[in-house]
Amino acid sequence: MITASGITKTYKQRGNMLGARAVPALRGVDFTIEKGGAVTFIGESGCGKTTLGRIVAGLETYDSGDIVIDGTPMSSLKPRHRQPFFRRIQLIHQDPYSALNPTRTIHQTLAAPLALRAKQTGRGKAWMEERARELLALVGIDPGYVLPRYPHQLSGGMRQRVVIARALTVDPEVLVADESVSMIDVSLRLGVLALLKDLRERLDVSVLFITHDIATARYIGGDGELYVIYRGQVVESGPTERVISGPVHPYTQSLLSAIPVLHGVERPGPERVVPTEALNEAHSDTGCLFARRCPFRTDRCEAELPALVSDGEQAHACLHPQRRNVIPVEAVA
Amino acid sequence: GVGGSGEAGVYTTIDGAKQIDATAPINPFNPQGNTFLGYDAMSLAWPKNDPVDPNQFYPGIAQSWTTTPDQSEVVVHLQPNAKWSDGKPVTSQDVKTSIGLAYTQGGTAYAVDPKAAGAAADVIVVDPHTVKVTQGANKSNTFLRNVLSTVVVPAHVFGSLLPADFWTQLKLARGSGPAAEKAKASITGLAQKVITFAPAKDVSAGPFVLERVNPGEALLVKNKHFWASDKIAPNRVKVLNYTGNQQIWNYLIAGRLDSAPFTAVPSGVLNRIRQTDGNEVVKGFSPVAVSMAFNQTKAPYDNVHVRKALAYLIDRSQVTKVASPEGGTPSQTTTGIHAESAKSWLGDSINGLDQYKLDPAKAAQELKAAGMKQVNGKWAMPDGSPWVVELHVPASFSDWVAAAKAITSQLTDHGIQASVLTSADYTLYLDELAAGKYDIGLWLMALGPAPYNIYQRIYGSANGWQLLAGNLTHVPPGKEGNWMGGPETLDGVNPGALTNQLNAADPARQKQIVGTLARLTNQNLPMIQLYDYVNTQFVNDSRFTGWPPNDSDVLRLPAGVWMQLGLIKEQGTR
Amino acid sequence: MKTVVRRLSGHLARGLAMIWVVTTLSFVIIRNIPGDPVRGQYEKLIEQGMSPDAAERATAALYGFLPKGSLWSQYVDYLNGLLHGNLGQSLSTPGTGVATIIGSAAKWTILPVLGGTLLSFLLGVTLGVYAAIKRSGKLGDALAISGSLLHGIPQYVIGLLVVAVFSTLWPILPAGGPVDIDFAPGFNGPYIASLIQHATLPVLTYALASYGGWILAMKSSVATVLGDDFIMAAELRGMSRGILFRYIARNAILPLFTILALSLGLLFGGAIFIESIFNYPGLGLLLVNSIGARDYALMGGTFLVLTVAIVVANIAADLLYAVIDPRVRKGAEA
Amino acid sequence: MTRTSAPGVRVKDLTVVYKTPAGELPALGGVSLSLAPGTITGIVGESGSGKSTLALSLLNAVQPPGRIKEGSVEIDGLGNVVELTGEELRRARGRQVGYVFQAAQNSLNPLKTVGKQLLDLGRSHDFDDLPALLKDARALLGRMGLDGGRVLDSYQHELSGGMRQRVGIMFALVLNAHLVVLDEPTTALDMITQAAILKIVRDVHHERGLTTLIITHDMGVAAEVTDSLAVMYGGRVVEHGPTTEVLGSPRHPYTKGLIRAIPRLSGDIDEARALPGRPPTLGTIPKQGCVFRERCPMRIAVCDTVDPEPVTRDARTVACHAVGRPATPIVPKEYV
Amino acid sequence: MTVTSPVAPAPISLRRNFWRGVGRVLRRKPSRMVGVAIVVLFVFMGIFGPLLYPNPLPRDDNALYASPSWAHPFGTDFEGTDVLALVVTGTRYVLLAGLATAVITVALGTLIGLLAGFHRGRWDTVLMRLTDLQLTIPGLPLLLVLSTVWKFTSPIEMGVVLGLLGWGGIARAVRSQSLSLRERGFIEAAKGLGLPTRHIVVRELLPSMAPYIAMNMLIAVTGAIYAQVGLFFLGVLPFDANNWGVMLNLSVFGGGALSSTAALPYLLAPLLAILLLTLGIVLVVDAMDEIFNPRLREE
Ligand SMILES: Nc1ncnc2c1ncn2[C@@H]1O[C@H](COP(=O)(O)OP(=O)(O)OP(=O)(O)O)[C@@H](O)[C@H]1O
Ligand SMILES: Nc1ncnc2c1ncn2[C@@H]1O[C@H](COP(=O)(O)OP(=O)(O)OP(=O)(O)O)[C@@H](O)[C@H]1O
Ligand SMILES: [Mg+2]
Ligand SMILES: [Mg+2]
Repeated sequence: MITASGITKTYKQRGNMLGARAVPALRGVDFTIEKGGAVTFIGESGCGKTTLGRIVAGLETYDSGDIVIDGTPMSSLKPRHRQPFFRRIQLIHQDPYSALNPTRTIHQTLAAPLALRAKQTGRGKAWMEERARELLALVGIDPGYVLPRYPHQLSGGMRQRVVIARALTVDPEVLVADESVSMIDVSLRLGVLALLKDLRERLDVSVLFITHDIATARYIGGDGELYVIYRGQVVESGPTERVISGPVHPYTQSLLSAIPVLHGVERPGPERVVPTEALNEAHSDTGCLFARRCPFRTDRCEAELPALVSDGEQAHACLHPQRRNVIPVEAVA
Repeated sequence: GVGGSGEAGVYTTIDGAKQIDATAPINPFNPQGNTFLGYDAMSLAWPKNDPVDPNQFYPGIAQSWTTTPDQSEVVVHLQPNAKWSDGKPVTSQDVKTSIGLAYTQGGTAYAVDPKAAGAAADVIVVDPHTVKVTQGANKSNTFLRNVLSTVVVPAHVFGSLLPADFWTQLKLARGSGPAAEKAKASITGLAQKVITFAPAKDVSAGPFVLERVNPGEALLVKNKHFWASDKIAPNRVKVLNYTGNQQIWNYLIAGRLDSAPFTAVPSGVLNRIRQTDGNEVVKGFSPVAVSMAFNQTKAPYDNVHVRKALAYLIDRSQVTKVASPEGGTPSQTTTGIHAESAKSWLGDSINGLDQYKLDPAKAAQELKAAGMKQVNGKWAMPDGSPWVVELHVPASFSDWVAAAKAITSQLTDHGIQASVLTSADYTLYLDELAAGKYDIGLWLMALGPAPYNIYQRIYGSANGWQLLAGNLTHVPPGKEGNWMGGPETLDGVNPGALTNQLNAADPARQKQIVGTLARLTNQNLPMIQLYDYVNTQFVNDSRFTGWPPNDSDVLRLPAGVWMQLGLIKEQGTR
Repeated sequence: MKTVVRRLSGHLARGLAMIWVVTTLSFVIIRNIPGDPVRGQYEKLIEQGMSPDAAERATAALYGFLPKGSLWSQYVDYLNGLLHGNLGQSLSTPGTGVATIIGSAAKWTILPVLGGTLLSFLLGVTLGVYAAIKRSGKLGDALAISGSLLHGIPQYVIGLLVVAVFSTLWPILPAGGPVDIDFAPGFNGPYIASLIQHATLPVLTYALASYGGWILAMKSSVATVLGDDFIMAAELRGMSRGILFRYIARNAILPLFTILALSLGLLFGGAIFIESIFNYPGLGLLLVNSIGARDYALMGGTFLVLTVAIVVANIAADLLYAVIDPRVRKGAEA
Repeated sequence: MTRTSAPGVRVKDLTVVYKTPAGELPALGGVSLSLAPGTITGIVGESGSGKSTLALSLLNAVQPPGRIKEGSVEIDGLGNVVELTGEELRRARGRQVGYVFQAAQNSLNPLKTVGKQLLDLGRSHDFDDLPALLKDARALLGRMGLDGGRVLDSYQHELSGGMRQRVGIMFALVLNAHLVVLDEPTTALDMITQAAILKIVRDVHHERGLTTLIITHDMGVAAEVTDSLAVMYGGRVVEHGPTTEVLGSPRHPYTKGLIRAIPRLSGDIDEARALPGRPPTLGTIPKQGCVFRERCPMRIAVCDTVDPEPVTRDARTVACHAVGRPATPIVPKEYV
Repeated sequence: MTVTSPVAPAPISLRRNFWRGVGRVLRRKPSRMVGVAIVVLFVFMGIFGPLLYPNPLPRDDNALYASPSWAHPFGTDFEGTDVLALVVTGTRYVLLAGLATAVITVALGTLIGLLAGFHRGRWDTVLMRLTDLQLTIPGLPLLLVLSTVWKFTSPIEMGVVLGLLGWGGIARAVRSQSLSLRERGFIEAAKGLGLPTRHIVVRELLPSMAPYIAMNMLIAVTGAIYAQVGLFFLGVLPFDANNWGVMLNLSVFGGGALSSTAALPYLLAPLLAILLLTLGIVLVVDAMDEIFNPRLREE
């Protein structure tokens, strides 16, 4: 079980002698993933989703807050002792094209972490080879075909499966999937999503899912938690289905309203919310972060930073919370 | 003619002694100074470079001179009509000032130390056109030569460099005690001021006066105040920069040069130069030879048999052919003297010396005598360790490099491993040579015509003999620049002492000493004389005529002196 | 403008530090070169026929020009001098300041280096565009290969060939010296004509030696720009050929300006070969001569100037970039 | 020559080939498609299915190593674009056909302000009244919710992704083109911006009376804005018809599979099914027979040898042997 | 889907594929084959050249600076030695020094660039300042100064010094490459999997930079050859009769090759050797990118 509390991260953009520009990417994020559970983060581009994923996977440092992995707070360990903990959390990159080394065959790519694993557990080469095949079979590709090939010889879907297989070599407990299907051909996307879903069930790994696309979030983590993140802050969270069908925060509502409608199959939600202007990093940091774009803002919103309040299941950070029905509904044929 | 400068009355030549640096001062005391001897810089007289008698001169600022037989007194009579280019007459005062300036630079005749050989005792202005210089107690037969080679500068330009009490200071300095030391210091302290002095413009007593200097070229125009300006054919002289032989070759091929100083030329290039309209080659005596000098502190070169063996193995004519086919003649044998002078100094006795003709059998004998061994057809050291003859040369002297390569090839043919090692530049070469780092190095010798100069090269400071305040001492090998490391006596004779006597000896005694030294050198081979230089010069008939003939004694003098002597005439029709 | 000033100040500080380190390094190396300048001068006089003791005395005065004191105190003196803009006194031309000598030599390096580089830049850039646009054609291929080949050939090889052709085989141009002495220096026709005449071959050599590099750089730069989406977009908007060409050329040439500035800086140090071959009295030849004469101050000074040239070129390159590229110029101000 | 009404477009048997080391391979294999005047047509298809190639063909702008091998593209008022060359072709671009580039994010010259590029465009098309052009551009940008004056004074890097995309649309429309082609106009944008851009596309389309072709791989985007929808696969248009009908009752097995593979926000999540196999690339498109047969659940014997002809029925075109026929499907291998 | 069959011998077939791929890449353009042929020729001369001629090389006292003939295609030198023989036997030194330089330049440049790019932070700052310094030092002038101190007796020594003066450019480029590569997913993934840094650098980073490094290596070889030949030409390096630069020097300054035609073949032979070698390397460099990129290689 992994708990993150109060994670903040500010990037210092390289400046010159007279100082650097600070970009707050995360402003205190808390969440918990249970074993076998699913947590989804959605938000606009630049909201800090990737940053969060990388922090959780131990690939990025954070400024304050703490991550507790199986009861061990990472802040209590020296950085080099954290690695074994973070290894249990594997990141699946968004881009399967860059996530595999183009100069190495799939066999080589899988062999390296397996060799490490074999060394740690005192197993031999035969085990490694067998395990590679086993894992590839597990993610649904033909090992005989894939192993001797280079990444460029594989389709996007296959590549993403290889990436997942590689993550599985170290028997992770959590997979962090950052936009893991956005670069894959439409017809293959669902296959990979189904695989992740399947792995959750079969291997009992938890999935931290990061996406733009709420529908895929629902597909994988329909039974999990959904966090809506805006400019580094969680503005709404709760059980996925519940947030989708009853969003309270205007930002969540905007996100859901923006989902294209499959005319002919669906019709638009009745209460669509459209932000008054585009996202602008330079917007003021005082008051509600969404205030400038919020169609429902009041003067209070510009002055007061709303805290995340929970009704036990669903939490939101809005001064004027109101449930709205925004998602498209099935058209009656 | 292709590329000839063509302009009437312009004489183009090259100063082979230095690079022309536009930023340097117009000052003959500056090593890089922009004055040109024979053109705008004048000495009292011009040495004829006679192979035996160094005391023959052509007149310069001095119209004539007299000297006592022991050279204790030299009286110089200046050209009565000599004028500076600004119209002021050249007077004895100018000569005296020039001598005073020479003292600050430490000239041989003008050494502050009265005990130094051939130092002047007094400078007396007899009348505006007569100066008398007397020699001190430690007499040398070089005195006349040194006095007459004084470069005369205008007192009204350079005079201010000497403090008013200069001559009293000089007197003081020649005494002893703390006052003398102080005075000495104040005189030598003037050296830098004199060297760095930069007159605004040239004031010349010569046939030309400097008009301007560009980077790499200097232009001189005729000095209408020159006493014999009617004899001077060219209106202007262009002195081109000298940065390398190759540059002179190109100028010559282009027919640009009216005369060029001594230049080493490969045969192919010589043929090209000859094809250019008007180009002629003039050859004369050049009192310089090349040798390979041994460091006798290093085994096996401490053994005379080894040195002799090498001499028997080197085919000097082949070496000369490879290295300097046009600018050198193979040395007849090693005497220390250039072949031309040797004729006069040694006469037929040279034939009695060992000629070191190519003789592998004799060489093998000598090597055996030295205890060297032959291992697998290769000569090795007596203890059987390998022997590699390492010949050092400065990389920038391509004829030396070629000579060294030819020698190593020959040695290799005879079973002696040999290689050529080069130093990046001449300065480094000299430094390392003097530090005793080389076994064998190529070395200039026979630097005549004065017999003392010739043998001082071999039995002088490089070989341990040092002359300090008139006293000759010998320092052990490896110390204070004694890199040759030869023994202090050869066959019971101290060659350094003998050499030193040459300066004071009369001609008959000189001949005797030279004979002895030549024999000692021939027998002991502190170096192997390889080839004697030939002064190969070039002239061009298209614009001027009247060139000195082959073997003329003026060939070693700058063309400006030829003009002063009235040799050079303008070509009648172009 | 503010950005430029801000960048400049940072660069200056770093540049000065670099210069100091290189100066120190070169000081240490130069003072440890074996070889005695006075002995060199002595031997030169001997060869000219001066008698040994006369030569010895004549050179004795030169000892006064050698730097004195421990290496450390010499170093302190040297730095102190530098801070006061004093590069010291030359030993081979005693009495002349190093700054004067370097100043007069620098003129002769700047002229052909600048001329040659700009010429080759213009030529290379023009042909590079052509090579990139016609990259599948025969001529484009030929241009590219000739570019790589010329780029690969060392300067001195080109210099030697140029001399062989234009002043040996077909002697139409002078191959030595910077100017004829016949003409009084100044802004007069004949002098300038002579100047140009003498500079032609060195300039040609610089141009030939660097032209290949420009072709290649421009070709690959154009190829990159051609692959940029905005070119295709402009084409699909029906932009006229002229404008399209300008879009390509201007964007492609931008990164080359940086290289241009940098290579100018480096060329000063690389002038040695060409100046030796053409006997051109610039910084390269000066350095060679000062090494030969073991003129410590002159060596150090020349080295310093060459280093400064590189540092300045680096700064110039960066500022140039900041001035012409709006992404840098405006981006940093926002 | 400038039209003031929406043109129709008829693409016939268009074959475009790319030269590869393996020879010339067809990226479009005889595509026929017509765009009714005044409609928004969407083309959806996976990566490599030939969408961009088709879009570029409308301007006869297929880039080497590609070339249009055969077929024609008739545009009302322009004639057969495939036969246009040189100046004629250049003038048609921009003036009559506006193109919003696939990567409109980077479709501006980074060294020039938007305004200067606009002036370049005006000069290229011999506009005499440049101030009027600027005014039009400002108005268009204003219509899209931007401060026109400021945008014209900006460099590309000073604009956000959404703003750049709007500028791209402005460039496509400012010369008064009535046929507009948008290649993946929202791919790199986030959802909220995407929704805004799509709304603009739709609104401007209606206001200016355009014929619009919008290319996307996102079924949702197409569904949101288009009137009619063409589905491409392996260089063929496999299905074409009114959007609501194609989505509501897809006929081609590929279209069906695609729609079923989209997870929904409402309803039973487990209804979504992945499509087995993988889309072909240029090198793996079958030389003969149906390009989709390897992945097709309705594959029949004839699929292996005969490329199905598009058949049009009730305004819907489908290219499938199995549609409307009883079939004995061959079960495809799972994956690979 | 059970898998029981033993694993295919993947690595072996891979290696074979690599060479087959290289062959394919070379065959794609005839010019590349020419380049390879030239380079192979020079390598052959470098290895076997000295064995083809007697040692010492024969001289003909009667044929100094002989004109080209069948016996002496490029004439003879000042000593009557065949110029072609000098060029052939001199190849070894030139290539060795070039190779030594290239190895050091590339090794040092890559190492420093990798360290700086991979570790970032303080390491990066220090190493980059060092690199700046190296790039600020005027190289050729320094070499001139150094050559008075240093007797470059072996090609390796030559290579070491040239290498020490030339790694900066590569270091800077490798750094920026590794900075961009380390952002790539596969490096992050390797880190996340806990693979050791050595593995990441050697197995993941380096191969991706291989074409780049190989190209730089070849370019460094040519650069080093020019630099050393140039220094020999200036005459500041030790003498060696069959060194190309010494040949240039002696032909120009000793033989007057630029002033008359007699020594011209002596000048042209080493010049042609340099040109030919350059051509060969240029043509081979053209193929590097495709050789190391599996995608381009296999196509
Ligand atoms: N290495 C970095 N240096 C500086 N700023 C960064 C860095 N990485 C991210 N940022 C900034 O941090 C913020 C959050 O970035 P992040 O990549 O986490 O967003 P995201 O939600 O993943 O966006 P997207 O949906 O586009 O992937 C952004 O404003 C981004 O510009
Ligand atoms: N320059 C080219 N050289 C070779 N093949 C090309 C080239 N451009 C495109 N192709 C091939 O043509 C086919 C169609 O490409 P096209 O760009 O039209 O596809 P697309 O549907 O637009 O894909 P995407 O969604 O990735 O933009 C693809 O298989 C592609 O590989
Ligand atoms: Mg992200
Ligand atoms: Mg596309």
